[in-house]
Amino acid sequence: MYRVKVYVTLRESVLDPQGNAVKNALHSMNFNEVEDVRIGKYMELAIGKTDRNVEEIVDEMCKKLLANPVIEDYRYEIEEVAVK
Amino acid sequence: MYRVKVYVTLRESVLDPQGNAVKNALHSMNFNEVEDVRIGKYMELAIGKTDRNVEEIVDEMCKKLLANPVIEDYRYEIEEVAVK
Amino acid sequence: MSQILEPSPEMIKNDKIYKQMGVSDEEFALIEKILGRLPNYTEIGIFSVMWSEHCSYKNSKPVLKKFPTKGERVLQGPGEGAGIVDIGDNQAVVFKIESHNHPSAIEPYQGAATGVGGIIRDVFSMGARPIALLNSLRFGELTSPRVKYLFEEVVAGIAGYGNCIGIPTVGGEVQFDASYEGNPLVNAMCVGLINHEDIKKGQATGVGNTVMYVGAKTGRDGIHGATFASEELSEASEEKRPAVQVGDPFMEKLLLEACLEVIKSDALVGIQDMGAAGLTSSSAEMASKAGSGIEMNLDLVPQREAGMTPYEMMLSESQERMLLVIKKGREQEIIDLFKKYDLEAAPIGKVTDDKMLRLIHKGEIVAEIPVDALAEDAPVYYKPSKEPEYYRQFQSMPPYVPKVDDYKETLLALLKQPTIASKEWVYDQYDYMVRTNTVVAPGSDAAVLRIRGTKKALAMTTDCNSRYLYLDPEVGGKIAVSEAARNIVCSGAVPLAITDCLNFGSPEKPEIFWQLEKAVDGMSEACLALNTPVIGGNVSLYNETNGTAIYPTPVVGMVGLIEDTDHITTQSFKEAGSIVYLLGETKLEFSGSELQKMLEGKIFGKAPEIDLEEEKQRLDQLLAAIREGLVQSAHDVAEGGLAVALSECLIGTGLGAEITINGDALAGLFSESQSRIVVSVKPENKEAFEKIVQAEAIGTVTNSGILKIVNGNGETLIQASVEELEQAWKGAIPCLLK
Amino acid sequence: MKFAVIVFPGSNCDVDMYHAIKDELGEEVEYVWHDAQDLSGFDGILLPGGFSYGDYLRSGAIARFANVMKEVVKAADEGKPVLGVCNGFQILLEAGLLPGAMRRNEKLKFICRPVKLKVENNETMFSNKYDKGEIITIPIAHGEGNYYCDEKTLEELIANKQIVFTYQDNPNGSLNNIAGIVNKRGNVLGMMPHPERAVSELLGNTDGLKLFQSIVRSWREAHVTNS
Ligand SMILES: Nc1ncnc2c1ncn2[C@@H]1O[C@H](COP(=O)(O)OP(=O)(O)O)[C@@H](O)[C@H]1O
Ligand SMILES: [Mg+2]
Repeated sequence: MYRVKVYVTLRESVLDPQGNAVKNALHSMNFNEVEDVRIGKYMELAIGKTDRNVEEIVDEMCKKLLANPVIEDYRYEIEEVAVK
Repeated sequence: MYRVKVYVTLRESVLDPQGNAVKNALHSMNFNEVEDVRIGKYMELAIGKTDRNVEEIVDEMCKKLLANPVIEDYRYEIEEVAVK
Repeated sequence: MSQILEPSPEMIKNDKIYKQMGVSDEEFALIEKILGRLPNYTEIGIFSVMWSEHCSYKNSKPVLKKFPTKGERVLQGPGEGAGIVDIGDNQAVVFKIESHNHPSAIEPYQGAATGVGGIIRDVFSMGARPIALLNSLRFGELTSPRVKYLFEEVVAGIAGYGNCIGIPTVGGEVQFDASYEGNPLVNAMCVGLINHEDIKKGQATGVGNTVMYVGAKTGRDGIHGATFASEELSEASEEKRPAVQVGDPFMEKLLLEACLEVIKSDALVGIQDMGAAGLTSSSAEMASKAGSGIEMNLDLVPQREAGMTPYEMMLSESQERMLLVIKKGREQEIIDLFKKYDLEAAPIGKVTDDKMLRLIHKGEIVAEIPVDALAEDAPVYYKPSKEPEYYRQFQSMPPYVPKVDDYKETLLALLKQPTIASKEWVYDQYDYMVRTNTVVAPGSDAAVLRIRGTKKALAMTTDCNSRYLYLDPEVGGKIAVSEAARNIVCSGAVPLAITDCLNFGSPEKPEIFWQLEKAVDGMSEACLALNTPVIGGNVSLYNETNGTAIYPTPVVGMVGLIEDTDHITTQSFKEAGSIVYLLGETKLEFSGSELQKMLEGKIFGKAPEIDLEEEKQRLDQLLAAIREGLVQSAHDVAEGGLAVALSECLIGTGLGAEITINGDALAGLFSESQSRIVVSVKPENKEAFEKIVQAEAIGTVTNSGILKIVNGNGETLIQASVEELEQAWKGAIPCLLK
Repeated sequence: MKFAVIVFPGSNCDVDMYHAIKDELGEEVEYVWHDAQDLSGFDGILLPGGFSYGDYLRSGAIARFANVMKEVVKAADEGKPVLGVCNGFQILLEAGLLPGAMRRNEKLKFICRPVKLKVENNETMFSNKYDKGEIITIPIAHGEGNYYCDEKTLEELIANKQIVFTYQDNPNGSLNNIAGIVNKRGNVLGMMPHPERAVSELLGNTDGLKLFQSIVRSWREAHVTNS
């Protein structure tokens, strides 16, 4: 069993309206020290036993579905865990 | 300057329609080894110089705005970085 | 694992654990008597939700009995998922309103979203295609960050669910008042369309038939949501947070389409949605209504989480689930049908003849309760009622006369009051056009949807001015129904029936119970006078924060029928030269008005009068004139009085108007006297119109883009460009939210 | 001319599209389920609006993998007109049939209202009944219609006249006010505004009808020349 964490973030060149809105909201709540906010996705996947190379699988899933390369970057961490 | 990473995830027993839909989609794409998907938010904040305790600030921001404790859990990592 | 932690029957009794579930000592004794033994944890849980106000209406039942519920067009009155009214040609309209106040106070986005999801299920579980959504919202003053947050999130939640599932949200109302500060109201209404032969009921008939579960899997969410909804909000509510569920509109869209397909199958015997108290209420009610029993094997219930106990499964309020009764032997075709929509249909039990709800888990009977004890025979309380002191004081007050120096400034200030101001900020977020039937979009008196393939259309609205109800619940109740009817008729429709959502404080307080009784009296009288029976509704009590109740708020949802789309009428003036008429008499009535609240910061005195016979007569006249094609526009005079109504008739038209007010200027401009309507008529139709409708010509529509109001001596009272009126009116809410 | 309206789980403007074609345009039309294997019998493909697969993850991201999409790609390759409206546009972007991507609306709110569009290019098979520069009113209803592409792509879009409709008052933050674009070949149009909601007198707007009439006209012309 593998536990996989996938991080999908907007590319730097792409404006992040949600991050901006959160930043403004934080300012209006007097968290003025906040200089920048970027919002992305965080996914946790549980992957069962497989013959294939896990890293390849995860990379393929990211490329095909989990991230949109036009505007997003992704990275992931894979951890093997013992099945209970 | 601090770089803060915030992870917001749905609480364990809360339904995750997004995660479900993505899991089903991955299955139909023949990634059958995927057993579970949970989708949360990943935020990167840049926090400038401050007199206050950074950890306290971040925790307060999470509680008040970034996460909704009714249905979400959060955790964060704070890293101090040298200002360029 | 959590099973081990469940208290034993003795512990439940001795430690009075039932009390935490909202069951009283007397009720517990009654349960012991009904069962002839002590209830176990699952059973007491089942009783607690079924005997909560939310499910049993134990405090409100005696009051609800007063509503007139019969009418020649009524095909289904209260008691089923939603009421049904005949609209001819073998078609019928199905509608119902429901509250989701408490969840929305805790988690506004999901609370509001699942409120919408729930009411949609009520309608399609009758076999109807949902065609429109409406809502009625109440918040505190738009000044505190908390209220702004609630308002923004509730609207986003309603939009999120309705837009995704693809049912247009076409109307509603929003009122802001301090009494809702800690306890916002979120009422959602759904309207559906059905052919007579497709009407389905939630009944478990036919011994041996199969009980099937369809839709989302059961999780631990929302456990004790129903009892939660029947309690007052307090600091401790925060602790109950997991009682809020997350909605999945996509799942519901699939469920909706699948269920509408399944109702065409003769294998289907009964269908009901799992709303509050999920599996418990749907099974017990379906059996009780049919005079049968139900046995379910909980191991077969599709579960989202591992290790769920019978207690958890029975009390879960996971959304997007339905319970079906299917003819024995026909299960596979139903399973296949749902599979087409990627949905799971699971046989989980059968209909029995012993009138018991019997639950089996891991080979053991874990609950066995007479279904009637849970449904029909739940306890009913006759609460003491007492006229409140404040009411006596208000009744003895002399008429309130506001002090106004500058009429124009007053009008502009009124247009900026959030309760009056444009709600565009709200309905811009709703897809009100999807399915392309919306003829009159949000922004006029009532929304109008055509019925494809016919000349007919339906008008719909939600209304309730709770300020009048606070001053005088009986009169206010009459006004709420009448205002709804006025909005419906102004759109060119004949009012058919109403659904209502009674939002009140705690019925334990005699003064609150009095408000409830009186309001229902007033509403009932109006329903009789206006020929709009009550075909269903919902009760939400305990709307209090720290001991203070909201204003009594019995929201009225009304639907009307337009025989010919040519009769559809909107509130906007249409062309220069038209004659402007005012229907109805203006009196010096300012108590409970927007102006009183604006100037005094509170309301007091006697509610405006209403004469139901006069109302009925006026609406009949107007409708007759509309059907003759004599009316270009019609708009009821509501909050803010005539000056505000005229502004609303003009905004967005590019036109202007010259109006003369004879008599008292202050009353003429801002009084909130009831049963009044502004109408515009082409000059060539003057005589024909006046023959049918009793009305006073008060001016003409012009090209000037200016609203000019003068008194009988020709002295100018107000002269304002429609542009500045529009700016005040449209800008107010976005500005407050900044 | 025979149209297919593709229905994904969660599509909800399929009915609107269907009736626009059938009742107002007067052409043949059929619903086609998302797992269909063959679109060869259709002359035009319509991807309606809605929330396919709940629009979870990203709008259009999951629908792109539906079986029928292979056939949509094939139809596009064959030069048949393919129109994606709102969610349909998002799917076309995710599927790579059109360049760019959608972000959430700048103000982060869903917006439903009629907006004014300018016809930038009236020489496409979707816009030939409009005048160049014509201002039309078409409703929008979306939460993620904030069009984005990189600079190079934008230059290409401009150079190839692929921008067909722009917003007069940009409601959502879209790059260069882009409301609708075609592919290079000109037979795949994606647009956020809903022309199928603007085809009926009773509902107060018929500005969208010419878009569908344009498709029919081009098809007829091609058909006559070919045969
Ligand atoms: N919450 C809401 N959702 C949708 N439409 C709304 C909402 N609130 C107000 N509206 C629309 O704004 C218009 C004016 O509302 P309101 O002032 O309550 O009208 P009235 O007094 O005639 O009932 C109506 O068309 C109404 O449907
Ligand atoms: Mg009105």
